[in-house]
Amino acid sequence: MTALLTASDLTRSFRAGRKRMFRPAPRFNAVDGVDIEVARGETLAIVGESGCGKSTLGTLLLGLAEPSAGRVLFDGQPVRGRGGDAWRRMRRRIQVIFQDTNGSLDPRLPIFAQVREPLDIHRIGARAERDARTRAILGAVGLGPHLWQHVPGELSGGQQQRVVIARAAILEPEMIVCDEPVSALDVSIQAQVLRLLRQLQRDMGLTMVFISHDLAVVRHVADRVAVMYLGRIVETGSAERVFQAPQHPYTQALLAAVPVPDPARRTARVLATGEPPSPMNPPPGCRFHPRCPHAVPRCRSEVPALRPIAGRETACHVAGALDAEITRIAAE
Amino acid sequence: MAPVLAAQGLSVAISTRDGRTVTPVRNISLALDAGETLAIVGESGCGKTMTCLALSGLLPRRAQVTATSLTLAGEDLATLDRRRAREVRRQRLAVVFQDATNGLNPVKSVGWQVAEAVRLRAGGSRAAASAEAQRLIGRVGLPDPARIMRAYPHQLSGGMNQRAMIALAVAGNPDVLVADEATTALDVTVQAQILTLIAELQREVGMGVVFVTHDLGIVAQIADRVAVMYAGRIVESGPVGEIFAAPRHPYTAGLIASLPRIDRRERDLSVIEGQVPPIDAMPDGCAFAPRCQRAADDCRRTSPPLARLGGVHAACLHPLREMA
Amino acid sequence: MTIAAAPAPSRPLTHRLGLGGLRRVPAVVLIAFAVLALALVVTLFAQFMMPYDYDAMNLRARLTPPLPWEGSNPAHPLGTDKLGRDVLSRLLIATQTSIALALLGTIIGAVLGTVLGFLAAHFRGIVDEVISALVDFQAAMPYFIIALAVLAFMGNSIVVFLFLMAIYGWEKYARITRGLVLSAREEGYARAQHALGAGPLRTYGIHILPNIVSPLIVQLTVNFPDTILFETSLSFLGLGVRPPLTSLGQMLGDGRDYLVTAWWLAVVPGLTIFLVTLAMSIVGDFLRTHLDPSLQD
Amino acid sequence: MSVRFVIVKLLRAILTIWLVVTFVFFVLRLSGDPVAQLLPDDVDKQTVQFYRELWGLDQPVGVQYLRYIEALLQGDLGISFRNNLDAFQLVMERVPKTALLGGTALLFALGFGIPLGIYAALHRDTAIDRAIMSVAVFGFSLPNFFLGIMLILIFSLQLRWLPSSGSGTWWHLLMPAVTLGTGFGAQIARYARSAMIDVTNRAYMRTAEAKGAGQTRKLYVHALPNAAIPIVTITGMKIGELLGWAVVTETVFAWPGIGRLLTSAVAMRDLAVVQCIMLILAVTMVSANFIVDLAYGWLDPRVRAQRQGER
Repeated sequence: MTALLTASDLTRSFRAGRKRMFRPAPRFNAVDGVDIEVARGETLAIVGESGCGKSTLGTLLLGLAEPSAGRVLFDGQPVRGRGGDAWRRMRRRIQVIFQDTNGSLDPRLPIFAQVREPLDIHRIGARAERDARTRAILGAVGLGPHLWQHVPGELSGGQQQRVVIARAAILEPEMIVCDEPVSALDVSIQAQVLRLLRQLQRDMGLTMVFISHDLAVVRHVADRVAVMYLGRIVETGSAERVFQAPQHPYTQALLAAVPVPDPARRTARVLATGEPPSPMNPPPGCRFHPRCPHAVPRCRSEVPALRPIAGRETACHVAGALDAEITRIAAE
Repeated sequence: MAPVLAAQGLSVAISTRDGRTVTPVRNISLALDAGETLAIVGESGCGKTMTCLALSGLLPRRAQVTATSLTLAGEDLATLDRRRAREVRRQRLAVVFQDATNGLNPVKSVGWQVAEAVRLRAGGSRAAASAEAQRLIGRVGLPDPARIMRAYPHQLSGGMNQRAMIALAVAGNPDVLVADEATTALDVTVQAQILTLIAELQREVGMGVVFVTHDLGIVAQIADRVAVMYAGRIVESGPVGEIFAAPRHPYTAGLIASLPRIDRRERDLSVIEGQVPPIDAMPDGCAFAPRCQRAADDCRRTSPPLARLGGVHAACLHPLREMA
Repeated sequence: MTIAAAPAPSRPLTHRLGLGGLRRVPAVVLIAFAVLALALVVTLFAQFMMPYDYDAMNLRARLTPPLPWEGSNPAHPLGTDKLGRDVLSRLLIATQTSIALALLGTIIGAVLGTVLGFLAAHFRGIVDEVISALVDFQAAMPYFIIALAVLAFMGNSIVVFLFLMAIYGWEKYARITRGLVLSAREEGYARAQHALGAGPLRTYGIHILPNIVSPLIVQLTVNFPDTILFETSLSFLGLGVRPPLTSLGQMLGDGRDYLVTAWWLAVVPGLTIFLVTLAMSIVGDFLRTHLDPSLQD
Repeated sequence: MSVRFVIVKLLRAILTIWLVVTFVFFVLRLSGDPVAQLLPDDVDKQTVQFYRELWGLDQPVGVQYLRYIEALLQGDLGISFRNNLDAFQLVMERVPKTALLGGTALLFALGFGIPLGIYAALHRDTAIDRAIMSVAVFGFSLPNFFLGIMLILIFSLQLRWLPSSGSGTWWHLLMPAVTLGTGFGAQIARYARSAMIDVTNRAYMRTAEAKGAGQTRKLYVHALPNAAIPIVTITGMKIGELLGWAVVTETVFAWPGIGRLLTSAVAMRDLAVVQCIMLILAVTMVSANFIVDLAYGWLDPRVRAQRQGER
């Protein structure tokens, strides 16, 4: 399996607070030294709570923002192509579905024109052909002709999300980055949209990066997951392994906290105390240590690197030992 | 034992600015025992928030609330005048909303706001209220209560503000706590902490909790009984175990089946097609009929009443059979 | 509180253009529109409407009162002034001057402000800092009084006057444009356009500009009465429009000296100014609630 | 409040004042020779030259500017060309009159505007709300020179109740203050109404209701402290406008304040007096803004925290 998208040592820093006289403004890393590979045709999910940097990572992978350090290669080429032409070519290959559907659509333009617009921008085909392709994709996402001349404000949230999906898919990109594509939707509508995304992926052979805070949705869609905490990846591996037996204490806390829709299994537990600290002022060492039930002195000073444990990579000083401990106890 | 909060035939009608009237809640009945947790679950626009505001007496005046009876701690609010009803609610019922950071007054300190709640519900001197407020702030798990007392909402995180809101709500030991999407805006690890906190306080104080949410996972984890709402009506209600194990209403069943699950991976979710009809264009008959695969002609004519079916109540002419 | 946000039913085209509910326009607003239409007609065609040359003197018919009053003359329905000039003719020309000046000033100011707002939002950095500082400065100084001093010393120049009127109020457009463009860029459809590969010209021209037009038009209607008052006040003080030209403020300032003997010389132009600004305010309020509910004060 | 905040504010204030003063200085110098304006047409060249040298107008503009700033820093604001009196003293004699007029008008505007606006907001969409707001639209569309003239026509010339011009008694103050305050009060009423409506729609008002707070408590303890913030802002922003209208009002009623002085001084090209008035006005506006800033910190803990350097 070859990687379609490779990101290495990706960092993006922002100014924290206001500039002071004679002093540079303090900075913090919203994304801090992240390595990621996405293989052709797979779905990689990036999960984490608010402020973990997952959306910032998304814009870096898309090439919509310049990383402060590190680089992103798409099919061997820099994702932020030099010059307008290279940039535009790259836009045809990577597309995005943003979190705020309503905001990412022009409130004034009928949806038909908005879905056709990418073809206009990239000057693909003649007018008639563009219209034909637009009709086809609108049909494929389940928006009937009676809606085509409506403006976004007249559609429901689910319908707006379909418009955004159609607009991203019409260029037939190789990869789509979805940033919280269903988090604003009701359960029944969410299921419809998830099904649509899955269909598109199958039909078009899409590679997907799926950014979400909803672990149940991620479990449903992802082949692989990367769990982020305060700008860093703390655990990454196949979805099956990570969800079955999480190794990092944060992943464990996260999974344990998700309420399971089954009254026979009241398992929701609190494994992490407190709340995530501000990303502007992260704790030293392992960033999770103040909330971690397994923290040892070493966690306070030494940043753990990702290392292979139990068939996935985990950035934790104690994870392997815990695992070994459990294995030892189980063996006895 | 008489329920601590019970509503019979509760409806809410709102006249819109252009002179029409919409009814976001239509003829629903609920009962909550002391110490019990009742979850009202449904998608946006189903009327669950309206129900919660109607129970709490917080709807604006242009909304008309009607009910055959609405009893809170033994008093029928439907027969009392507005002032007296507010008095009873103030003593007996507390509310927690979704957005705690905006729900707290930005120009007053957290301690002042909790103390105000103590004084309004339980009376007493300023000093006593302040001391009680500090105790409550400590009780809901906020670190360094003396400092939090002086802090303003913008200085605290969303989770901390939600804790402060809970402190404010449980001041004076109310009989009923109404929580409207109280954890929706929070991260999942913080949500788990808040849910645990509410359960603890519920045990300590012995209050009944009405938990309004769209999240079936939370319902399964905390509720004793469930009421599922669709398009302003309760379509199914009953003990949580039976509802999840053997839903009788096709909507409930569809909702549960369309939920991605954390505990197992499903290749494909089953999907309820279509969307909720707009509130000013409700179809005749069963509101779910246009989306329902079991719908027959009679569903489009008559609106099914809530009827007893085994352990649960369901409003459906063609309910699902008991599953094994 | 959320009053069930049902999906909007499909609406006719007028609604989509933001002109929803135009059929239910209140009578007051209709009257206000009529007043403005009349003012516009006067502005365009005053020369053809006036019964006399506005400067023609008739010393034998000085200070004739307007029609219903005793001693009036039907040939001069609004009376005559101290030099026997026809007040109606003067009023028409004065209205033309005042409205044309205010319109020109408002439009120049709006264009200037909008362009600067766009520049600030597009380039950010030092351009933004400078333009924002100018906006703050403009808002922090007593502009009317400075304009007064400049006019007094620069003398009787209609160009200087127009320039001062254009500068008056530009910062409001700049502030609005900058804010709207920034929000569209940061989290809105402009970001989506960028991701699709669209260039900035396309994004601004096709998407952002049409979307900020209606708040700008609302601001225009809110600003226009202010600009009229700016012009008339300065002319009233004898500093804006000066003879032989005339404007409503100048007429009123002249008439003030004859309050005891010829009240109509002040009341007629004063009432006209009042009617125009009132009509514009009413129309502005109406447009604000119907074109752009998000733009509340 | 941190020292840093005060220093930044002070620097910005000085910058604004300096910009106004400089701008005015150059505009005045670039617009012709004031000496020719002041002296009779038939004076000989030597007299003209004498006065030019006396007032330093023979120097290049740059030198004049430096001298002006130097004198300014020493507190010397120059001599009136017209009557050789100290410009600063001349202006300061008039300041109390204008302050009296402006202050009364401001009190009048706030005293009517805020309660009416709040009352309208609390009775939103009722007949009383529409009535108050209609009056407000009339109020701020009414040019105040026209209002002033109408008042004079009615109360001085027809009814002969009030004096039409001058100052001295409270009766003299009445019409000018009403004239100056009406438009401002109408605007304040509108802002107060929208501020109050905004606040009543906030979630924390529902929390107060859920606590069981009564109407009075909700209004005075919860709503007003929040609504006060935008009302104070707008009042501060509009002070400059009020000063502008004061000039017009003083002219209408022949009120002997700095507005009247300004109009006569510009007519006579009395440079020193005009510059001095501009300086005083700029200082007034900057001080008004500073007071608003202070009020902010007092009203809004979010601003207070920001100033103390918290995040």
